[in-house]
Amino acid sequence: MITKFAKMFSIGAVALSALVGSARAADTVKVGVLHSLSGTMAISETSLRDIIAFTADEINAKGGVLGKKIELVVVDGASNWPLFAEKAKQLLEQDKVAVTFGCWTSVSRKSVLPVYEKNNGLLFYPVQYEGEEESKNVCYTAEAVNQQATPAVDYYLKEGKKKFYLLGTDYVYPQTTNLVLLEYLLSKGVPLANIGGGFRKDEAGKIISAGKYTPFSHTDYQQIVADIKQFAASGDACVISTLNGDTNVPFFKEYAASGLTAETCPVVSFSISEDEFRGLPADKLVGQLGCWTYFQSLATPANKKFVADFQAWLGKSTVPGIVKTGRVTCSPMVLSYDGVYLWKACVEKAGSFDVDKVRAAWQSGVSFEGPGGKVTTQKNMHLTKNVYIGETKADGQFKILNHFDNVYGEPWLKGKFK
Amino acid sequence: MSYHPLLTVEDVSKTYDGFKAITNLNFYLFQGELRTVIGPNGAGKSTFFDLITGRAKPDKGKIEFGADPAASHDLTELNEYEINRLGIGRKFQTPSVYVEHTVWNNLVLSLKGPRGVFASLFRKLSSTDRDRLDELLKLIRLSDKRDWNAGLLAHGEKQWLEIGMLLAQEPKVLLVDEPAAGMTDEETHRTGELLIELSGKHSIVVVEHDMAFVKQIARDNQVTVLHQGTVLCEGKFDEVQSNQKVREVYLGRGKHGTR
Amino acid sequence: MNFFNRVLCLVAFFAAGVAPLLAADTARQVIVKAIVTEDSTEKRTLIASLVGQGDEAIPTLLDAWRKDLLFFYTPAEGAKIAVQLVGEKDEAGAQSAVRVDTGAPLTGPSGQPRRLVAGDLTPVDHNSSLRRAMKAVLDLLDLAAPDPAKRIQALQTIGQTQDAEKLFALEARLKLEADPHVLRILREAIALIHLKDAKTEVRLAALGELKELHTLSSTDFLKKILADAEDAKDAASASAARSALVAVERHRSAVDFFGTIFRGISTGSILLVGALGLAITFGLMRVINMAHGEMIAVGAYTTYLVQNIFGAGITIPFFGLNLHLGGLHLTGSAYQWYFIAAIPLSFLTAALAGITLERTVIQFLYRRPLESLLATWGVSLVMQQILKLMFGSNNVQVGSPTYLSGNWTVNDVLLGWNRVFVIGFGIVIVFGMWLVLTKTPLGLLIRAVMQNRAMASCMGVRTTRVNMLTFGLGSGLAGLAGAFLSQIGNVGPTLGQNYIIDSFMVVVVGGVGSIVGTVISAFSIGGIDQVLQQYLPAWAPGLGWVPGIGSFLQNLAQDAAVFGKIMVLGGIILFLQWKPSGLFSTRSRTLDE
Amino acid sequence: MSTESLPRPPSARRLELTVISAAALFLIVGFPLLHAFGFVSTFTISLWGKYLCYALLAMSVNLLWGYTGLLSLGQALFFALGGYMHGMYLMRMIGDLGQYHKPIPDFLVFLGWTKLPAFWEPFSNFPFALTMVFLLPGLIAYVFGYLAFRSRIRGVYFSILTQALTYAASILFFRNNLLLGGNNGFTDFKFILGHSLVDRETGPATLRGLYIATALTLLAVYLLCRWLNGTKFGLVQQAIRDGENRVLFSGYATTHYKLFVFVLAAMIAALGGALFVPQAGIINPEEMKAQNSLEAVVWVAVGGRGTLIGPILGAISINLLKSWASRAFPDLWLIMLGGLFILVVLFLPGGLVSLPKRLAPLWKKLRAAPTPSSDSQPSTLNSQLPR
Repeated sequence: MITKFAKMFSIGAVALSALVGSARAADTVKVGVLHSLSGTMAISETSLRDIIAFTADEINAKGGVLGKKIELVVVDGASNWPLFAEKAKQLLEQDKVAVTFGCWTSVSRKSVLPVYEKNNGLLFYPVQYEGEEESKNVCYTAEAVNQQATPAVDYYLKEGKKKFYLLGTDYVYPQTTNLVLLEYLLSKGVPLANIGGGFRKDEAGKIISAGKYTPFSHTDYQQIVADIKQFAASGDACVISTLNGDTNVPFFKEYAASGLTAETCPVVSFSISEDEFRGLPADKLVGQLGCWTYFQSLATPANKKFVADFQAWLGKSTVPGIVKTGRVTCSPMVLSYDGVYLWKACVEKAGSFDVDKVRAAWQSGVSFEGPGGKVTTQKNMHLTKNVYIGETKADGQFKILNHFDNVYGEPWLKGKFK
Repeated sequence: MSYHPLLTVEDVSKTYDGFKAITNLNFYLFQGELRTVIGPNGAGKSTFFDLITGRAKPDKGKIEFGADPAASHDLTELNEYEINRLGIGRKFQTPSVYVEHTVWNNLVLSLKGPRGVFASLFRKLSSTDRDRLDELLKLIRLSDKRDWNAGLLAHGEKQWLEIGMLLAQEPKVLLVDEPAAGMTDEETHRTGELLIELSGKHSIVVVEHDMAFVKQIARDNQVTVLHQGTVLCEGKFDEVQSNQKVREVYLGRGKHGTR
Repeated sequence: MNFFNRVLCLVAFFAAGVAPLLAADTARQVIVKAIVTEDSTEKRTLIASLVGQGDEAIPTLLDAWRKDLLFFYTPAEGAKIAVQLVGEKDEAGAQSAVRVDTGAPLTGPSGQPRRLVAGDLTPVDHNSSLRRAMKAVLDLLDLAAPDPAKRIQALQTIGQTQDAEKLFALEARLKLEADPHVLRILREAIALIHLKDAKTEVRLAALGELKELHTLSSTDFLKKILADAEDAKDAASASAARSALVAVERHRSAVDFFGTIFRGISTGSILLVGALGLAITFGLMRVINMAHGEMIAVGAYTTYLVQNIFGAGITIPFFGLNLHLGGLHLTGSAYQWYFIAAIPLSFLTAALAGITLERTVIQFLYRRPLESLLATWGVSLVMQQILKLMFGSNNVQVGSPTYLSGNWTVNDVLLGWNRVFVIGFGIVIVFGMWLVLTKTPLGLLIRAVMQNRAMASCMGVRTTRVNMLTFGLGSGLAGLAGAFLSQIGNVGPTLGQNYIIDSFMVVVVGGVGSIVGTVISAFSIGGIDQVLQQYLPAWAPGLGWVPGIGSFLQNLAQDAAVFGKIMVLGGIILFLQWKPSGLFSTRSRTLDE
Repeated sequence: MSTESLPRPPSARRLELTVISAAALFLIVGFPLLHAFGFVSTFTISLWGKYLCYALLAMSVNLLWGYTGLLSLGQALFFALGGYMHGMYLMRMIGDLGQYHKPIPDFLVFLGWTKLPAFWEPFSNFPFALTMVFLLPGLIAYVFGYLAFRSRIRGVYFSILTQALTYAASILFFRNNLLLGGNNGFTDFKFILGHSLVDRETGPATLRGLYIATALTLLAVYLLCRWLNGTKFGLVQQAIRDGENRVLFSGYATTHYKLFVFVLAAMIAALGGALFVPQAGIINPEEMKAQNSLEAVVWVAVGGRGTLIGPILGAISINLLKSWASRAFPDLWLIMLGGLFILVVLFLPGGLVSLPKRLAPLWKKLRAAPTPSSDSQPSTLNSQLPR
């Protein structure tokens, strides 16, 4: 028995000493990176870890931030939400990072949010999200719903589409997006009968939201595609897809097999960027639409340089386990990249790493010329940025069809279009 | 014997995937009787016990327990443990004791008494119980091994322990499946003595291969011969032994008499 | 239609065709104008003006435009010229260039034909609205296309625009069309256009026609007519529209019904191919292999590798080493063979992985099923991570060969070729497995060892080898499943996790150790799942009566895909009340089964 | 009734008792004191609070698997259900401090609800929520267990079915239409029983209180299991593990015993989950995935199944390892963890607690000295594991 406990506590002691951490070097500033490097979300989030490592190297090569080199503290949230909260606490309370770049899913953000609010930390969140949130401890570099969904609907309406099928994975982002889109479509005079996917009613029987929702990792889209096929039979229909991650593959394989094409019934997907494209059958998606604040195919010199620099960095990177071939850049990556530079700009404007001062700098409006064009911080912690609508090509890139410049990031859209 | 049998098995059949294990079996056991059942392999002896103890349900037929016809129980409707609680104890062919428990605890688990969840949580052993257990330990000659794990016992000792467990239950009917298997001659003999001693107080059915043993315990009692799932004949050991049919199907095939 | 009308149409048709000619612009010139202009509306108008022109250049050029074969060429000496690249590429990748405006070869200063490289030029832009405009032009041409599918698409587009000007062309086609499917769509298109006719009797006749045709695509038009008629208190039209709608809905429910049956069979086949391997490893060997899903993933990744080897080759990083697999650089139909080649290979790699697993871990755990469950779960974690390290955590791209793309439509019921193939494949491997187990010496050994290991061993059977081969067979079947699932779903390191629970359910319901049971249970579960998916939303409103939580249940039932699955799982638990050992149990007389 | 089964001299028992009391004292009193005086950070204490919750989950798995032979892969479900029941109370306590500043939980607002659904109402009441922590998981365990045990589903079939149950429940809880937060689950808790969880001044004390409550609960469950072991119930329980049929033929309704253990284990797991939620700050359906159940089983296997202290040891050590390795080797830690499971199952079936005994001969050889007294072996159960 004694030996058992001795063992138990020796393990504990080792862990404790490891957790306390070593003394901080004076000429560096600690920056947390909190993404899932394992588990289901590693698919998407690993790329963001890579781009932040790249950005940090780029900034350090130019002398760092306020003369201090960025020292990254990378932790793995492992697609496990309590672990995200634990790691966030660790970053803030043990490592005392100046800022954290991290999270992908809404639930991971929601799980760490109380931690950041409690410790007055600063989290940069780079992935398109549902809005309906405005924390002073989060810098939302992400696309808000009005920087993605409503521009796409505008584009469709201009194209003469009359029927809209709403399809998504059952989580907050699609639910909220479709709720907003339902209001938006109705406000544009689209009748309820022309909105497909089903409706949700409250206790009084009033319609409160729309859309067809499938679970994460759903593999069977036969019935839904058959439903869409009937919905689109009379023409002028389109699909607005908020399907997440790997469910896109079975959906589009089924979609193509049913004979539906971008010309008969196009699909705009808000969760497929160039990075997701690497796992998708691109030949089946030709002509389908995407809507983001950045595309790799943007033909600006800034973007060309960014893409080339990133590829060169990948070539000589020593980050363990990094994938070096077939890499692309996409909107969440660029918004992470922009985020690091915006933080740097805010720190320099504030002349301090202090969170309150950095936040004040952010709220005063700071701009950065990123690969996707100019981004400007807003008082409500969001970003003003350009929105692009693109059409997918067989090589997994987007052909840009349309763009809306300097769209103000508005997190609170519900009820705006009534 | 004019009174009602304690155990009535009438016109019972059981098939496993087309294999007729028991066909139209009739069997009656009376109070205090010591019955020996013999039969070649596959004659349906184990299935017979399975049917009585509720391990298997008959396809048809009647199995009833109780000397009073007005208050008898239909065993086909009951579970294993319900049948056991009525007072039918079974000793398995291969010794089945709780190998991870001590000899003492094996007996404690078998001791007659309430079997419910809450009783097991809150009831304590009385001193009478302890005396009874000590007595049993002595009977099965395991007093000095009471704190051994049953798994560590020799094969014969396990057989004895199982008999002890059976006795601890104080059943009305004991179903004993090849008790002598794996015992020394001396032990076998002692087992026979014990069974004889027990008969009268209890009703006992013994399934056995060992003809010497059968001879020892059968004495004046009835012997039933099973063949292909049905009763071939019934009678005193000598009658059975001299029965022509029995000799053909069973004794005639193996070595005559004993193994 | 009376004679006068017909003449009018004829005039209109010709007017549409002749007008541009009068303006002296050839079709080629119009296209060049459309190419050059910046205004997208004008582009569309110009393209639309090509409707009905007989110029053969139209389909060629529009098709080339859509396929990115039109380019701007800016010669040193002047303004940019729109050109089309034609012919074979030479070594430098150059092709001969044809001027769009004249159709003549592009010449240099000295009159020699120029050859240009596509990559050096700016392709002429287009977008989906423009392509639709082009399509409208091509549709009329497509009316005579040899491919019936093309004719159907053209007719649908025309019908849905309800453009009376095209009626003449359609009616002309009516006399020629022989294909019954195309004829149906053709009649529908004509009827749809007639719905806009000013005359009531024409509209009523069209409604009658639509009722007879009961095409799904007419639904929205009928609903609109019905609404309009009701607004206008036009009882005759309303009732005709209503009865046409009833006919359509009746047809729709038939389509849904047969579609559900097909989808049920296809879902069942997928469950079956996923579960067959388990039916061997779990059913026969009683080994709970939690890494079964990863065996499926191994098969899927093998398909991915074979696809790349047939193509451009692939480099796999693995613990710092870079393993390079050269590509065969096959193209065309030779490349399409990759999937056929991948099938046996995915079986072999997964079987090999299975045998390795059996030798290193499972052979020590045959008597400890619960612990084999834990150890193989550990294996599954390790394998997932290794796959991640080798192929990255992203999903990889596995394309469908042409013979598995597209579908076969029977009376509006869609039968996807990939699904049809999986069904066929399921039948083939069940049959194959039956052959192996019953007609081969290996099968005999497998059954002997699985029934009584000790006895078989005494009889001189090398049980360790049979165990190894049986486990290899089970894993190989999982690999095959992986190859097929790559055609339907995504291929990623955690792919197997999506199928493992379903597979276990199928085997448990079918009765452990019974192949027939596995087949029946797979199709039953698949069928019930699809029926619930299809009909739950329709039944959902019926839940409204439940006091307090009526709307809550209604909303929940809307999520048919999930609710159906939950009901299936609940059903399985109840089913096992009735038959605790599954559909087809092999009854055992031994004590602890 | 005492089993009198373990022939252990009083000295060994006293030693064991001393060690356990010392450890318990340190965990319940010492550790919080260190925190109160600032030697241990709030992060560490709430981390250990979580570990102890996991230990409760492991205890429940062990009660089923280690002692009764029922490998349930559904314990994560009960853990999560307990968490959800308590979470509903915590959500109500947020009041209007959420993102929307509405009196109903945020996720209901974004789903378009304007008033609280009826079934949420009573959860504002802590005693009610606490009752539900036990009641709902207990009820589900009862119904499922009744159906499963009645039809004699056992062994791996039971494992597979419990896994399916967990899976079904998790996909149900992922639905936003269930009105329990969908994928996001519950988060952003502010108060528990009037004490702030997030306040910079009083928050640490609340977390310390939660930690102490968890440690006390763990001690209570430990004592409960210890007591159970000593009763005849404990004997029947282990007899079922080793040969259920024999128990049936001894007249015990094994179904009732199994059902009792299953419900009890569900409630213990639920209690662990209820304590977990305020300390982790989130509960979502991921928590009830079958993988989590499997992981808990592995903690027990690594610690030592069928022992009282093994599951606690296993849960804490594996989670410490996870916390450390997921940071030190983000790409390799899953391989390490998986490899560890395989090795433990293959080579150390008795788990960590059997290590001293395993190593004893080696130790003897090395030191050529007497063994650290053979009577210190915990019990025969540890050394001889059943299949």
